[in-house]
Amino acid sequence: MKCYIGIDLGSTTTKAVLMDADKQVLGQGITNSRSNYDTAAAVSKQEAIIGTRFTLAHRALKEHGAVNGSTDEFLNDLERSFRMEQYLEQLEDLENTCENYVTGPRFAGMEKDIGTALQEIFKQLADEAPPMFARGAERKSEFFRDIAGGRFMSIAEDAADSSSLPFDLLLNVYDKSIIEVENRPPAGDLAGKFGRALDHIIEQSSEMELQHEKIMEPLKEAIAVELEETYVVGTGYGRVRLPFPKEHIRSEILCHGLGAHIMYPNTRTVLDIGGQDTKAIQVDGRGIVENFQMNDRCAAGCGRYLGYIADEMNIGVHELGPLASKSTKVTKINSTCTVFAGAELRDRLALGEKREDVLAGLHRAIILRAMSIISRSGGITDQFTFTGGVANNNAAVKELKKLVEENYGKVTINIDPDSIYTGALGAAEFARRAAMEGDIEIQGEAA
Amino acid sequence: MNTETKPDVVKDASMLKQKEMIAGNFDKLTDAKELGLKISSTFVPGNLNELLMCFGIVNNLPEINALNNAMRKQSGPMIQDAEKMGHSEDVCTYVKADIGMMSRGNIAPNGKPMPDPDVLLLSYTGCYTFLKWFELLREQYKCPTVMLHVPYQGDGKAEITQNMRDYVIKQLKEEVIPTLEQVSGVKFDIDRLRENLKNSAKAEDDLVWVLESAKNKPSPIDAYFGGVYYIGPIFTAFRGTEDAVEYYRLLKGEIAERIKQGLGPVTPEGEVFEEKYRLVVEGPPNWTNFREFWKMFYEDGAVVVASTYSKVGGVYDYDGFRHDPDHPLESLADYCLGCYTNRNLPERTQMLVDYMEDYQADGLLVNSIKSCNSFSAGQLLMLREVEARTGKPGAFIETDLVDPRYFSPANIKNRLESYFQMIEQKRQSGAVAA
Amino acid sequence: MPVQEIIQRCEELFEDLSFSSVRAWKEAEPGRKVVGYMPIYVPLEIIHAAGMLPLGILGGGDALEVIHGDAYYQSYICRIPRSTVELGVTKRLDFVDGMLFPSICDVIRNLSGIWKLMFPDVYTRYFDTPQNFRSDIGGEFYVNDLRELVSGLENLGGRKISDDDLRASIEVYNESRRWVRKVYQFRSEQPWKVPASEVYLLMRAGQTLPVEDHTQMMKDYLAAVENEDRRMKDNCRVIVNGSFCEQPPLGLIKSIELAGCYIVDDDYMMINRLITEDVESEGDHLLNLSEAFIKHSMAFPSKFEPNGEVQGHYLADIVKQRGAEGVIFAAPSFCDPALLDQPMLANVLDERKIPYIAFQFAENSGQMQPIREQAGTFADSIKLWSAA
Amino acid sequence: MIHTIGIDVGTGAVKTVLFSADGGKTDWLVKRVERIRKRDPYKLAEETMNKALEEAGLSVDDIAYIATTGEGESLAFHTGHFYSMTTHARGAIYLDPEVRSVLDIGALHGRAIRIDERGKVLEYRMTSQCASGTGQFLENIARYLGITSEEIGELSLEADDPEVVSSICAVLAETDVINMVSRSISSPNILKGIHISMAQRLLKLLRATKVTDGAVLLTGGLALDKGLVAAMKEGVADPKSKTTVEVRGHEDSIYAGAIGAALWGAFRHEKLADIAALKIAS
Ligand SMILES: Nc1ncnc2c1ncn2[C@@H]1O[C@H](COP(=O)(O)OP(=O)(O)O)[C@@H](O)[C@H]1O
Ligand SMILES: Nc1ncnc2c1ncn2[C@@H]1O[C@H](COP(=O)(O)OP(=O)(O)O)[C@@H](O)[C@H]1O
Ligand code: SF4
Ligand code: SF4
Ligand code: SF4
Repeated sequence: MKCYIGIDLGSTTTKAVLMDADKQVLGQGITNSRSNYDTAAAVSKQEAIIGTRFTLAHRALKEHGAVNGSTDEFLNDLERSFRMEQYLEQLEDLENTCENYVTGPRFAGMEKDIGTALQEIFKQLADEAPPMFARGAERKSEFFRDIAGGRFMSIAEDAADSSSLPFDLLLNVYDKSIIEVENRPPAGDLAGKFGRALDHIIEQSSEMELQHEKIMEPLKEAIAVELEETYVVGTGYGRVRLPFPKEHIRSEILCHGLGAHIMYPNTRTVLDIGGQDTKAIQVDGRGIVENFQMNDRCAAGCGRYLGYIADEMNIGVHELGPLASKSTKVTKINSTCTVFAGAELRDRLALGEKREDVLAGLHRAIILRAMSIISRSGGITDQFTFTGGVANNNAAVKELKKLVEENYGKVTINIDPDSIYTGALGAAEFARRAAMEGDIEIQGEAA
Repeated sequence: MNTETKPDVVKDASMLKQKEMIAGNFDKLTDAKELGLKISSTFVPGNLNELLMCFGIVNNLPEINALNNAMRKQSGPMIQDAEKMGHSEDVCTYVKADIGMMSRGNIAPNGKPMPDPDVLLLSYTGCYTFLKWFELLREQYKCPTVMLHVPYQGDGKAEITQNMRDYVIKQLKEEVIPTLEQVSGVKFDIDRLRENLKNSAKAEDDLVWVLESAKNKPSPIDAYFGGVYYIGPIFTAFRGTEDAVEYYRLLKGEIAERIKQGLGPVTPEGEVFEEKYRLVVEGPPNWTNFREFWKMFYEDGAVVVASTYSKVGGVYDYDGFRHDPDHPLESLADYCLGCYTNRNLPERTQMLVDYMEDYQADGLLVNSIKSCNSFSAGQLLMLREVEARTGKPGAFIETDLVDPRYFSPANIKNRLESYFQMIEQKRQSGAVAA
Repeated sequence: MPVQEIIQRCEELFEDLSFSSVRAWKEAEPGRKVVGYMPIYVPLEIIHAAGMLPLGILGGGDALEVIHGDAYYQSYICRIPRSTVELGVTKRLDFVDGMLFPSICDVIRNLSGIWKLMFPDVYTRYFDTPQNFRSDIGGEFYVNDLRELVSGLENLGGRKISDDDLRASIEVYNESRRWVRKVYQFRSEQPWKVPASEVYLLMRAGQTLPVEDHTQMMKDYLAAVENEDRRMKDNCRVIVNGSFCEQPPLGLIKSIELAGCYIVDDDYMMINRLITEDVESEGDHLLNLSEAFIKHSMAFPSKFEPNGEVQGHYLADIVKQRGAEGVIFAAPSFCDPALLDQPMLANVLDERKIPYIAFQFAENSGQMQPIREQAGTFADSIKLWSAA
Repeated sequence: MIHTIGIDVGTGAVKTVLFSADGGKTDWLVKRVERIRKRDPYKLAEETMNKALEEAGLSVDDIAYIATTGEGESLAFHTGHFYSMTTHARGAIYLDPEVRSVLDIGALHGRAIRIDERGKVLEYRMTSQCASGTGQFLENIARYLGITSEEIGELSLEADDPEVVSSICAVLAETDVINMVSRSISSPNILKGIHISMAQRLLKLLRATKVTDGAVLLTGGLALDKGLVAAMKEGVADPKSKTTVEVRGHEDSIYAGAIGAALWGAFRHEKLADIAALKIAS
C-alpha cells in the first residue's frame, strides 16, 4: 500500500508519522535525536512502521473477530511484550559494548572487578525488565537511553559503594557505550520480534493458546502487507542534515501549522514548545501560516530546561508535571537560563522553599516566556492548540490554561495526547499532497 | 559605498565612477595635512556636506568607516578592542568599531593612517548615541566640537514646527558656522552654499528617479542591498559635488536601459534572476556578512523594492524634499529634521504602509539591528501595524550592523525560507480561492 | 509618626501596580486629570499648575509579569519600556489622561510613538529639552517648547494656566526640592540611620503622591529618623551611579548594603532634585523654568556637556562632596546612556584614584548572589586595605 | 599558635583547608575537596570540616576562626565570611607569590581578578547570568561524549584540527556538538574547540580587567584541566590576543578560595584580638 511519511527531526526527539492515501494516520514513531541523524530518522521511521503494523493488526483482528472483543487488551499486551523484546535486545548490545570498554590504563588492575560489577548490573537490569513492561506499569521514559541510563546509574552507584570501585569509571563506561549503541541502526527482524512477543503472551495466558490459529492468520497478514514509502518529507530543526533532496524538506513552522490544522481544523493559534525552541504560529482556516515567532539564540525556557531540572532531581521529565501540580504557592522565578536551571532549583531549595512550589515556579516561568512569544506573534485567537513535547506536562498545561484565560479570555484550548507528532503529521500531509500533485501531473500527461 | 563588495561581474560606468570618487575621497582624507585641508568628522544623518564644502573641509564619516571595516571583516576585533577598553557589550557597535579602529591606528581603506579630525561636527539627528559617540571622540582628539541639536519630530504629526526650524537655523548661524570659520580660517560665503545646494538638488532628483524605478515589474534595482550603493554618494561626502551629479546621471541612464530590457537587479553574482517576491525592508543591513545575507534573498528570487534604510541620510522621495538654493539654511534645517530616524513611529509606520502599496510589495521584512535603538525600539509594533493596515504578511529577523557575533546564518535562513514559503503558500491558496 | 509607619506607607505605594492611591485622588473630585511621565525630567511645575497630578512611571519592577511587553521589544532593549507597555496593555494606566516622554534616549523617545499608536486617545507628548545651553538659542527653543506644553495641558484640562498658578507651583516644588536635598544631606552624614532602601522608597513615594503630601512625608521621616536607635556598622561609603532610568529591584539596593556598603548618594529618581537651586518665582515663569534647566540642572548622561574639559567630572565631584570611598556603577542592561557614559566617568575616577566597580541589572533581576559577591568584594577590599 | 579553617562552598564542589598560624608563619595541615553531586552542600561542608579536623587530630574548639567563602554566607557554624574574589586573590598569592592576576573558573562562573603583590583585588570581571562556556557546560558535553572530567584535559591535548563551537548559548552549543559528532569530528577536536572558545572568553575577561602581562594563576576546578590551560597558553601566544600574560596552574589551585578564607580568617582573628585588647585597655 502507498504510504506517506513525515519525519520531524527535532533537537531532542525525532518523530515520524505514517499516513495512508486517505489521510489516515496509521503509525507514529518517536526516538531521541542523537548524533547520527540518519539513524534517528531511520529509527523513528521504523517505529512508525511498527505502529502501522499494530494498526493493521488491529484492523485485521477486529475484522476477524479474533480475540473475542478484547482485541485492544490483547494488542496492548502484545505491544508491551514487543517493547520488552526490543529493550532486552538493546540491553544485551549495551552490555557487550560496555565490556569492550573496560580497558586502558585507567582500568589497570580493576578490569576483572569492573567486569563482574557490570555483569551484576546488567543482570539486575534484565531482571527488572518484566515488571517494567507489565500491565499498568509506568516507565520513566520511552527511550532506551533514559530508561536504561537512569537505572544503570542508581544500580551502579550502589554497586560502587559496596565494592568500593570508583563510580566514575562505571559511569564512564556507560557513557561511552550508550552513544555507540544508540547510533547503531536498529536490528531488523521485526517478524521475529513479533513472534517472540506473541509467544510470550501465549505463555502467560492459556486462553490465548486456544485462539492461536485465529490470531496468527490475521497477524501474519498484517505483517506481510507491503508498506511502500511513496513520499517522505522531512522537517524540524535538523532537517537540513537529512539525506533528502531539497523538495522533500519543509520548514518546521509550516509543518506545525498544518499539523495542528489537521488535528483541529479550527485552530488559529499554535504554540509549540520543543526541546530548544518555542514557537508561536498563527494559521488561517486552511492551515496556512500567517505569522510566527520563535526564540532565537537563547534556549532559555524551552523543553530542555525541564530536562535539566529532571536530571538535577534524578527523575524522569514526565514525573515533573505531577510533582509540580502538588504546589500550593508558586515560587517566583526570574531566570530561565536552561543551564542555570539546576542552580536556581538548588538555590531555592536552600532558601527553604518547597520542592513542588519551586517546580511550579519553574513551569510558570517557561509558560510566561511562551506567552510573550505568543503575544509577539499576534496573540491568541480561538482556537488555540498547544503542541510539542512540553504539552505532555500537566503542570505546564495548567499554567498555560490559567494565563491564556487571564490574558485572552475564554478560548478553546486543544491539547492532543499525540501533540508531540504535530510537526511530523504536517510533514506527512505535505508528503501526501506532493505525491498527489505528482499523480495529477502524471495523469495529466497521460491524458 | 564600498570598493570591495562592488559587483565584479558587470562593471557599469556608474560603478566605476563611484569607485573612483570614493578612492579620491580617502586619498584626500589621508593626505589632508599635506594638502592643507581640514577634516571634520560628522554623521550620515544630518550631514552638512554642502556647508562643510564652503570651508574646504573634508568630510570623514565614522559610520562609513565602521561599515567598511565590517565588510572587510575587520570590525570584529575592533569591537572587541573597544570592549576591552571598558565599553559595554550592550551598546551600539558602530561606536565601538570606531573606537577600536582608533586604537589600531585609524588606518583608512587605502592603507594610510587617517589624520585626526580638526573639528567634530556633532549633528545630533535621530540618534541619541551620536551624542555620546562624539563626547568620546572629543575626549580622544581634544579638538573643537560643535553640537547641532536637531530636535526630534516627536508628536505624531508629519510636521516640522517653526520652533524646531528656528532653533536649528540659529545654531547653524551662531554655533556651527562660526566654529567652522574659525577652524578653517575661511569666511562663510552663502553664495557658495547656494551653488552646492543646486548640485545637491539635481543629484537628488536623479536618485529619487532611481529609487522609484523599483515600481517597475520586474524591478530593475534592489532598493536595499543594491540601494546601499545607490545612496552612497548622496549620503556621504559627495552631496553637493559635481561628481555626485555626474554619478547619478550615469546611474539613471543605466537603469533606464535595464527597464527597457526588462532586466532585474544586478547582484554580486551578476546573473539575472526571476523576481518571485517583492519586499519592503525596514532597518539597516548587516555589513559583516553583507553578501551572504543578500544571497539569501536573490537565491530565492526575493527583491527589495523599497527600504527605509535608504532614507537614513535624507528622505527625498516620500515628501519630495529637496535642498533649496533659495532657502539655504532653512533647507539644511529641514533636511536634518526630516531624516528617517528623526521621524516619529506613527509616521515611519505610515511610510512603510505607503511603500508597500506604492511598490506593490508582497510583504514587509524587518531586519532588526541589535545596535540601533533608534531604528529598532518599536519595530515590532510597526510590523504589526503594517500587517494590519496592508493585510500583507511580515517577518522579523535580527542581526547586527558590524558585530559578526550577531549574524547567525542558519537562523536567518530558516526564517527567510519559512517566510518565503509562507508568502508562496498564501499566494497559491489565494489563487485557488480566487 | 514612627519611621516604620512611613516606610510601610511608601512600600504600599511602591508595590501597588494599579496605582490605587492615584486613582483615588482622581476620583475624589470630578474633572481631575493625571499626567504620567517617564524618567528623567519633565517640568512638573507646569503639570501641577494645570491642577493635574504628575505620576512618575518607572516601569513595572520585579513583581510585574511581563507578557505582552516582550511582544513590542527585542531582547536587546532594556526592560523599562516593555514593562511600561505591559502596564498600559493590562489597563493599569487606563486612568492616565496624558503621558510625557522626555528626551532621555531613543528607547523612551520611540516609546512616545508607540504610545500614540496604542493609545490614540491619550494626550501623548514627546518632551524635548535643549542640548544647546545658550539662553538665546537653546533657552528660547525651550521656552517655546514649554509654551506648547502649557497649551497642550490647557486643552487637556479645559482651563487656562495662569501666572499665579505657575508661581505657586514653582514655590511648592522649590520647597520639595529643598527637603529632598535635606534627606540626601542627612543620609550622607549618618548613613547608618537612613538605609538606602528607605531613602529609595521615600523618593519613590514622590512619584505618586501629590507634591505637598510628599514634602510633608519627608519632613516627618527626617524628624522620626533622628530618634531611631540605629548603630553604625563597619561599612564603606559608596555612590551608586547609572540607575537614573530603569530602576533596580529593591532587593538589589538592600543587597549592596548587606554586603557592607553604605550608599551615600545615588541617581535614582533624579527628577526630584535635577534642578539644583530654587527656581526664580518672579517674572516670566516659563523663562525662569527654562533658565533653571539651562543653568542649574545636574549633569546626566543624556545631557550634552559643552565643555570637554570637565567631561565626566561631575561624578568624581559628588564623591568628594559626599566623602565617599568608591563608586558602584549599576546600570540597566542595554542602557545606552548609562553604558556609553560610564567609560568617561571611569577615566576621571581613575585619574583621581577613586575605586569603582560596575555591574548591570534589570528591573526584574532575580539572582542577588553575584551582586552581593561584587559589592562584598568591593567592601572587603576597601575595608581590608584602606588603612594599608 | 592558632588554627583556622577555610571552607569554600562552590556550586560544583566543597573545598576545605586547615591552617596553623604562628606569628608570621603559616602551615597548611589539611586539604579536602568533595564533589557535591546532588548532595546538600551545607551538610557536606560540615562533614568535610569534621573529616578535616579528624585528620588533623583537632576538635572544633581548637579552631580560632572558621572562615567561609563562595556560597557559604549562610552557614551556621562559621566565624565569618569573605567574598570569593577576596579569598581567591589571597589564596593565589599564597600559592604563587609572583602572580598578579587570577582566573577563577568554576562550575557555573568565571572571574578574572587583577591583584597586587599583597593579594589586594584591584579590578575584576565576572561572566554574566548566561551559562555559556562554564565548567558545567564542559562537563555535560564530556558526559555526552562518554568522557570523564579527568580525561578531558588529556584528550584535548591530542586534538589535531579543533572545531570551534559557534553558538553563544550553552544549550544550543550542545546541539552544535551533537552536529559535530554526526559529522564524525573526533572527541579531542570537539573538546579542544570548546577549550579554545572558553579560553578566548576568559582572556577577554582578563583583558577587561586591564591585565595584559605578568603571571596569571588559574584557580577553581577547571584549573586542573590541562586542555584548558594549553588552550589559554596558545591563546596568549597568538599575537592577536595582544596579551603576553604567562598562564600558570598550580596543583592546589582548586583550594585557592579556601586557602584565602583561612588566611583572612587568621588575619581577622588577630585584628579582633587587637580590638578586644584595645577595648579592655580603654
Ligand atoms: N511526557 C513528558 N512530560 C513532560 N515533558 C515532556 C514529555 N515528553 C517530552 N517532554 C519535553 O519535551 C521536550 C521535547 O519536545 P519536542 O517537541 O520533542 O522537541 P524537539 O522537537 O525540539 O525535539 C523535552 O525537552 C521534554 O522536556
Ligand atoms: N580534574 C579536573 N579536571 C577538569 N575539570 C575539573 C576537575 N576537577 C573539577 N573540575 C571541574 O571543576 C568544576 C568545579 O570547580 P570549582 O572551582 O570547585 O567550582 P565551584 O566553586 O563553583 O564549585 C566542575 O565543573 C568540574 O567540571
Ligand atoms: S544607534 Fe543606530 S543610528 Fe545611532 S549610531 Fe548606532 S547604528 Fe547609528
Ligand atoms: S534604561 Fe536606559 S536605554 Fe532604557 S529607556 Fe532608560 S535610558 Fe533608555
Ligand atoms: S541564558 Fe542560558 S539558555 Fe540563554 S543563551 Fe545563555 S546559556 Fe543559553
